[in-house]
Amino acid sequence: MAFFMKYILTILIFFPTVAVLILLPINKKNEGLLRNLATLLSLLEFIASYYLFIYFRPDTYKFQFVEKFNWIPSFGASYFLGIDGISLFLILLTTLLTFVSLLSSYRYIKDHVKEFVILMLLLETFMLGTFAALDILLFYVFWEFMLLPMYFIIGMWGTGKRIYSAVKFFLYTLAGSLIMLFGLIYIFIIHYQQTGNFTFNLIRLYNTSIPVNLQILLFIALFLGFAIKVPIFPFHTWLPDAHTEAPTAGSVILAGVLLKFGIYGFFRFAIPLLPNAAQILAPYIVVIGVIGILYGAFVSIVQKDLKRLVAFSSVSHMGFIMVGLFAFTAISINGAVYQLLNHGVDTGALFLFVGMIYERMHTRQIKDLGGIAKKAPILTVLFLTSVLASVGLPGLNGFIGEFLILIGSFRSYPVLTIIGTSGIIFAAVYLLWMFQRVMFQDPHDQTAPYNHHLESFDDMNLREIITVLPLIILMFLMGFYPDPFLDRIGPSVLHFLTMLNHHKIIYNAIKIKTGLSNA
Amino acid sequence: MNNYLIVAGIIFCIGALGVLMRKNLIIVFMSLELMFNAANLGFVAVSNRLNLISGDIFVIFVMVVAAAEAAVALGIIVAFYREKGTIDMDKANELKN
Amino acid sequence: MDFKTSITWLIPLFPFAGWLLWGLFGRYLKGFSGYLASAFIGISFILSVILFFIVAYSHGFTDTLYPWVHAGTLKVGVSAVIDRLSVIMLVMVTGVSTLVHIYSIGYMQDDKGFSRYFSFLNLFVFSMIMLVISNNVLLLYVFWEAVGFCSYILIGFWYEKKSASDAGKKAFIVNRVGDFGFATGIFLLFMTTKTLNYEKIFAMVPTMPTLTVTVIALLLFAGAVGKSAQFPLHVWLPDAMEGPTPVSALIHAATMVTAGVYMIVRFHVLFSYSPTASEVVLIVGTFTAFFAAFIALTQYDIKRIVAYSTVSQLGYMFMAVGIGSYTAGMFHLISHAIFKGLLFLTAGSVMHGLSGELDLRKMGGLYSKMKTTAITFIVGGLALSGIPPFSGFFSKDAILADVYNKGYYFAWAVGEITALMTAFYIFRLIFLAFFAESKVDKGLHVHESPKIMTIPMIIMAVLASTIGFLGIPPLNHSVFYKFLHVDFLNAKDFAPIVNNMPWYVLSSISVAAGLIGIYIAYLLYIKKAIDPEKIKNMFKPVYELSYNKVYIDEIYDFLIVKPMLVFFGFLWKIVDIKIIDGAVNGVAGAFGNFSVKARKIQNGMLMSYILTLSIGVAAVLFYYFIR
Amino acid sequence: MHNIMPAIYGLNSLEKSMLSIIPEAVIILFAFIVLFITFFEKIAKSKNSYYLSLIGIAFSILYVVMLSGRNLTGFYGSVVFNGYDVFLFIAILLSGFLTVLVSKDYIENFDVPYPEYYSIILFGISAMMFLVSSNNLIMVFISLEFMSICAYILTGYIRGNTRSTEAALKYLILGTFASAFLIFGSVFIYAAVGHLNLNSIHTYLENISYVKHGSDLILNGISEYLSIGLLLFMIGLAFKMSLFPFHAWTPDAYDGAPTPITSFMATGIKIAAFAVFLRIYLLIYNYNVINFNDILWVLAVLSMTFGNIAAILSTNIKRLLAYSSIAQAGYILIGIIGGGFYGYSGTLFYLFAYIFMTAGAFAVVIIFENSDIASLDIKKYSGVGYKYPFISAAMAFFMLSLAGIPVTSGFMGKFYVFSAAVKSGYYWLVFIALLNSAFAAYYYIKVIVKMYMPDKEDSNVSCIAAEGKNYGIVNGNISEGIMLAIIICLFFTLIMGVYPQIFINFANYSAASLASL
Amino acid sequence: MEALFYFFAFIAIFSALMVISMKNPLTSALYLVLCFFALAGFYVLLYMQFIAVMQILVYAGAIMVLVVLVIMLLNISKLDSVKTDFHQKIIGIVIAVVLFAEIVIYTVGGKTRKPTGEITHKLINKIGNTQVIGKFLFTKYTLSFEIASILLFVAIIGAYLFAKKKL
Repeated sequence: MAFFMKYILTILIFFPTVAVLILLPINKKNEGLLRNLATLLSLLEFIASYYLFIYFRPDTYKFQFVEKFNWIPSFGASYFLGIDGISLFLILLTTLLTFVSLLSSYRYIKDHVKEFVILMLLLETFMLGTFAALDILLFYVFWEFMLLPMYFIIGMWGTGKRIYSAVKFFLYTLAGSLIMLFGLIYIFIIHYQQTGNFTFNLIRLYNTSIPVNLQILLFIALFLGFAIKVPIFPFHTWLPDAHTEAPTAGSVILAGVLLKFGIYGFFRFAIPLLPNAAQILAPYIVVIGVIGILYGAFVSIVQKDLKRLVAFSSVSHMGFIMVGLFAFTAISINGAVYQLLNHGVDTGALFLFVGMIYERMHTRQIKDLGGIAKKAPILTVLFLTSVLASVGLPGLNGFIGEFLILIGSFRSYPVLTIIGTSGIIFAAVYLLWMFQRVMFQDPHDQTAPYNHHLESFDDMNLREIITVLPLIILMFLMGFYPDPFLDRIGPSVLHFLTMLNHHKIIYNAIKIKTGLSNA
Repeated sequence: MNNYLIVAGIIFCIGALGVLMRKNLIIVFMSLELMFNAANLGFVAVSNRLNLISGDIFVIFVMVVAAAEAAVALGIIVAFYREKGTIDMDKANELKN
Repeated sequence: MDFKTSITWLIPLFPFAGWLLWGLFGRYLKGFSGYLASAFIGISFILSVILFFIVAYSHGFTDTLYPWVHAGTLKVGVSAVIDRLSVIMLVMVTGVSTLVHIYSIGYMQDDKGFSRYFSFLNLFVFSMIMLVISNNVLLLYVFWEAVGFCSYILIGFWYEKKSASDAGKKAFIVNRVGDFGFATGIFLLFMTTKTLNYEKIFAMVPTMPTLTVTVIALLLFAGAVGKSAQFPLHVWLPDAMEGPTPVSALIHAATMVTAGVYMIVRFHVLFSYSPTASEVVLIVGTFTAFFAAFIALTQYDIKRIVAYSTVSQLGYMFMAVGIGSYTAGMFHLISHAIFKGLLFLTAGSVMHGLSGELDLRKMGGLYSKMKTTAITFIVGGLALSGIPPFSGFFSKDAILADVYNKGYYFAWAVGEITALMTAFYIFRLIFLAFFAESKVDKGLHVHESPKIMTIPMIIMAVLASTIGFLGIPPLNHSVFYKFLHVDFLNAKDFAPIVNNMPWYVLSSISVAAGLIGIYIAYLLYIKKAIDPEKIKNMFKPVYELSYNKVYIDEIYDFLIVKPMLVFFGFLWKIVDIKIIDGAVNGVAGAFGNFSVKARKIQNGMLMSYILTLSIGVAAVLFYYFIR
Repeated sequence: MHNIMPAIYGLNSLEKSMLSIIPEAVIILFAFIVLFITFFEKIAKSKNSYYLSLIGIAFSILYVVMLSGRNLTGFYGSVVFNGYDVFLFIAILLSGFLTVLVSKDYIENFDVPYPEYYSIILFGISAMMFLVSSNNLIMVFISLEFMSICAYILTGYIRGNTRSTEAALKYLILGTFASAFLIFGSVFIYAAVGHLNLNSIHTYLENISYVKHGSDLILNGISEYLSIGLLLFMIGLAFKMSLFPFHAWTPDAYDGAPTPITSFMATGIKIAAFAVFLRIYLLIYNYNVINFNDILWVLAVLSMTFGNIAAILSTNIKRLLAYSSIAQAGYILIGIIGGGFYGYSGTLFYLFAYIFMTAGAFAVVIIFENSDIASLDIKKYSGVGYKYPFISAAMAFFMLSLAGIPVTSGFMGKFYVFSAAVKSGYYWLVFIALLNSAFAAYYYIKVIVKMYMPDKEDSNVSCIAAEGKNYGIVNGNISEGIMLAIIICLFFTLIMGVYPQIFINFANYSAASLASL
Repeated sequence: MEALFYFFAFIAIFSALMVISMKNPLTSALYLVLCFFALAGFYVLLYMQFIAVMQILVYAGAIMVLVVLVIMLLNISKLDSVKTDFHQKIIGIVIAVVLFAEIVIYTVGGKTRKPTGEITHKLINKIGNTQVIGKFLFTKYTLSFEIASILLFVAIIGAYLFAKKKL
């Protein structure tokens, strides 16, 4: 047990890889066994990751469960892991969503099951590694390799223009990552020039002082990498394609975890490494964020494809999170991180439901759907719950995040925040309208031919209920009782802001905004 | 002294021109030999000027290489001719893009 | 937790438990869930009454259940404020809810969504209770939205009907528009005061600049406009009548729509420090009162008429709070809740009897067939028209008197005219439905509603005729005023009384207006002294305007919805696909084109390879030249 | 007379000289042994030559390992043997080893003599090793030509195959043309410095007086000849490194040559050329007035951009890899431009990594050529991922490594050279290179797309249509040799991506000996 | 000496030009031989009689005979009238001219290193240049010499592989 606790992060990260090794010898014909075993192992992983939550100390901002070994001494790269309040929850989210999406794919994934579960588990390893890495090179290795399993998942089990989408997803994000790599290498070299030794240790690199002009250039480089991943308007066009064509499990992971990496990158890397540039550029980024909120919402309203609609809603939600993060107030950043988790849960659930509908109706065109509510009451209620969570209905999780973001950002950017707030109206418009058309609309309507799959539409079975139940419970839990989450996020956020404030050039300008001065 | 190098340069360029302009593989090959010879002339001239011998040694090796290359090149040209029935350079156009 | 805090938290607990129970296990309880739900709410009501007396005989208190959101400097708990204002609301909400629940058992008897109905009705009651007792703005906002959500669900209860689900969606979205303002107000409030707690906020209001207060107040008022269906966001309420009638009674007459008024009364300190904002409230209220009454004049759908009357009556309440007469506003709120609830219940009873028929033109002569319903309806109508001794008379008069005495003559005049119109349209309804000759389908078996429905109606009718007496002696001496005024001592008296017109003069005018209205309706529809058609033709444009609800929906559709959809379509089809994605694909395509060009270099010709190489040589040598 | 002659060797010194060329000598010995097999008709067709070659290379590696750590100079400074050579010898020998391993399956499909084939490969390997260790211009020239001639012969080895002959022809004409520039360049170098020995040139240049001329430092008097000589010399080497615009032979020769030889050209020849260029660059180019880095900068950018762009639309896997190798040459050059110990070490690391990813990819290509796919067209690869899971996965992995995705050696190598360039301030170069790698990924993953994500309409041209039927490998089974080659490549590609430190140490050791010259 | 230099230079350049401009490869070959002779003349002028002899033996004797043999063997006295790409020709000429200009400009402008070597032509004449070359070839450049031998050997194998019709 002591061993387990000491190397818990390593164990968590590489457990899925071990699981892959367990699965490899199994004959690919034996699909049932592969599925069940993979799901079981991912469940185990989730349970194991819960230990992190239990043993996490909420009273400190310091990285916990730290592990550090030399990796490439020549570059000063090390195998350096550790988590704080933010990565903690993202890791939990990852393990949960992997389990959920494996469970959700029983019906959808019919061929190449072995490849699918292996890729999913590999993906989990790399996602966890990215969240836990505190060494930039290690982070980058995990970060970029993560693209691959996802790329395969979209390309091999996707629908429609899957190859186009997969390639677009891969190349677009790769291009961003490489530009980001440029920035990271640059920072690494600057640190070398200042101190005379190579290191990729994030905590040491935080102390690099870089001239402001250079910081801005580097920030733009890092920004491109992370912004494409987020994705922020106008770098979002890979997202609707990838989401739309990916299989359900892929969409869930994509929306639930992969989109988090951009924000996480900003939080962990771009902003603390380049604090002054971040502060100088923050207003512009907030503007982009606000545009993203509205743009995503507007475009969602007119979507005809169910999945594409949800995908565009992600653009809108991510806009909120960007605004919250770059408003640089304790409240808004808390909100942004919280909303990050919420988005994972809500949108993940939305994609699950969309997937279930697609599996049954064999279409995602909104106009071809309708009348489902009558056939499947459980589906309706649960789907409605996640729609409302996404809308930001109070009592569910989405509200807390959005509210914190907006109330926090309002101090820094009142006008922009007000504009952004109008996004909550449009969120209601597109999601409720969608819900109405998909679930209620008269299937015998003249506008579209009657979808005969409706006849055999069955309500959610036990497996599906179990699939979504954790997410639904989380929606309520995080809405009614956010304290355990915010408690653990809080110290990290405060530390983050303190670090920012240590860089004195714009210290005075932002001191008032952050609310730290009177905290 | 420079005179020799200039002559060498001129012959070298004539060789290059030949390679550039001609399509008959044999003539192209002969142009290449011209280029090599231009270099040889340069070596001998420089070697003489600097009171050294290594340039002359170099020339001998260039000749060896030229001979070896001649053997291989003519072999390939013969093989090419056997396959295509011509020694027109432009007929070597199967591999492209 | 002592006794009173336990009671405080038990009151919302019952409906909450009800929601979960009927929601999860409703299908096993079958029809039983209706009785259980009513019982649960009944318990809440009894507890509320107990709490009422506790507060009435001691003093208010606050209590925190658990810390809720804690981020940075924002610390918000789930906490309650129990004072006279909230207990009155509690009693009203739970009381009306109990009656409506009981009524619903009969009304919804055969519906297959029976449990779902009670589940959400309980959730609504829970949300409303929490809204009333919440002690901070965030919690208020949460349940403010939550009641909106319940309204959405219950309006769209019969979701198979497109109009129903459309109406639900419309209600939610229009409310969101108002909430957008409300949320912004909260942000500004938090920015200025750094807290969301009522007491702390109110303590700071006097020190805040007036402009800030005004802006905050107006933003909060925007939320109230949405929730209480004031112009220009009133459009959702008439459509909301697609929901089951008891829902209309409970949510769209008695409780939720009054949340806006309640909120302003709750924030009276804020509003009283901003005369401008209050004036806006007054103007919006006055206009809405008149405007809605004007539309109600010509409608044929009985529920819609009652709905417009709700909008109109809420306008009165806003008039009251707009001039700082918070007690008067609250008084009208309470009495309106009862008589409007009554009107809706009876309208539901009519529908029940007519198998869902709502069109006035297909009714008539119902009095003989459903006496209880008719009589209770008339009681409600009289209360609405402000005929003594029914409650509406006292409460509406209190408002109009205050309006006059505080010097807002124009508003008063409009109020009186509206009163006349109100009396006219409600009696037009009564006459056409109950007394004019029958146009009911011959095949329809018209019957009185079962006891379980009529008893709540009778109780409410009794209340509607008696509750007004809380309002005597008139004006500032009434029981109600004295009871509630304690809570408003912090308010700034921004609109002092300038006239001292005796109450009976003003009352007489009001009563006269009401009677004239009734008389006109009588002339038109019973005596047939004047042909309604003639009048219709005489004022054709005005009639059309009223009949088509002043084309507000159409205007919104034309000015906002359609252009926006076009714009969004443009964003998607042009900006997203053509420009942004086009750029991305364009880059990819450009690389493809480059590739075609690059591969031309590799054309398979030895000649050109030699050429390429030579160009390279020449260029490299040239570099030395230009170095 | 005696004063002009070099000192006569003592026994010791001769021993030392011999010692310095033992690895090459072993290879040449085995080359002759293999060749003698031809005389015995009976065993000529058997696999003896194949095994003998492998044994020879193994022996050579053994000798290299045994000699490692020594610092030898032989034959009056004609050759040197030190850490740099150890590294590159091992690289070249491994490349040769892999070539021989993958050759057997391929070459047996054709009616050509085997012993000569293997023996020329061995000769080629020895030429490369001589090239790497050569320390005077004559040695450089002659071993370069030796290597080239072996390559010409091997390229055109498939007699009667028009593509093969054509490739050899093109390669030969262009190669000779480029050699002419190289040798003409050495005339000018010789004229400027009067030495052929690289170390002597280096010493001469180090001690020469510099004259201030405007803002430039000009070498006293000889700068013109030296510059033009170095430029022309560089062209000859750039041709072997296949840098744009001296790349033109690459796609055609790679395409037409027997696939194992393509692999050999892409790995061995390229490494040898880079190695010798790096040595000469460090010894001579650094001491000239012209900033050669400017030219190299442009060449690097052009090479990567051209290579990547041209590869985008390639459907022939060999041509695709050829274009990719042009681009890779550009990346490798960045390390040299970046310079410094870090940069050279990075270059060597990248070269080492490059061998395995390229050789591995070609090995897979050979297997596919021999299988029922029997084509070089990527379109035909549709769906092979499910049919040959292991090989396809290996191919995907090599492609990703070439694309520079992490967990592969390609990423580490790129990272290494790029950070070296950033360190020296070549920001734009690195930026362009990174953009290049971004869109280069397109064609690498195109291969993966075809293998794993077959289009519906592709199914009629691919083997996936025949899934279910028991399609075997047409020309016999996959031999252990080629599988071994793939496994070796996979192993190195993975290990260099995951735990590169040992290889970095090796490269550092090698770069240190290079720098200490 | 001067006169001889210009004479040889004229012959060399003229014959080189003829080599690349003759239609018939056989004529070109003959002009090439002429050119080689002119070069041999240069070598004699530079006191390198050994190289001059080698030039004649190896180039004019061996290589050219090989070329002529091939020409005869393939019986290609004339190339079939091939259409030459006009603008390619123009570009070719332009490039050649540029190259020419560059090389000549640099050659004229440059200086060699100051002569420091000890092997003056007097010394060579005294010892005999065959001996000098031989001494160097078999001491300092032994390795290159050995490699050259192997190179020739490989080239023979190569030529044999290519040229033989059937093995």
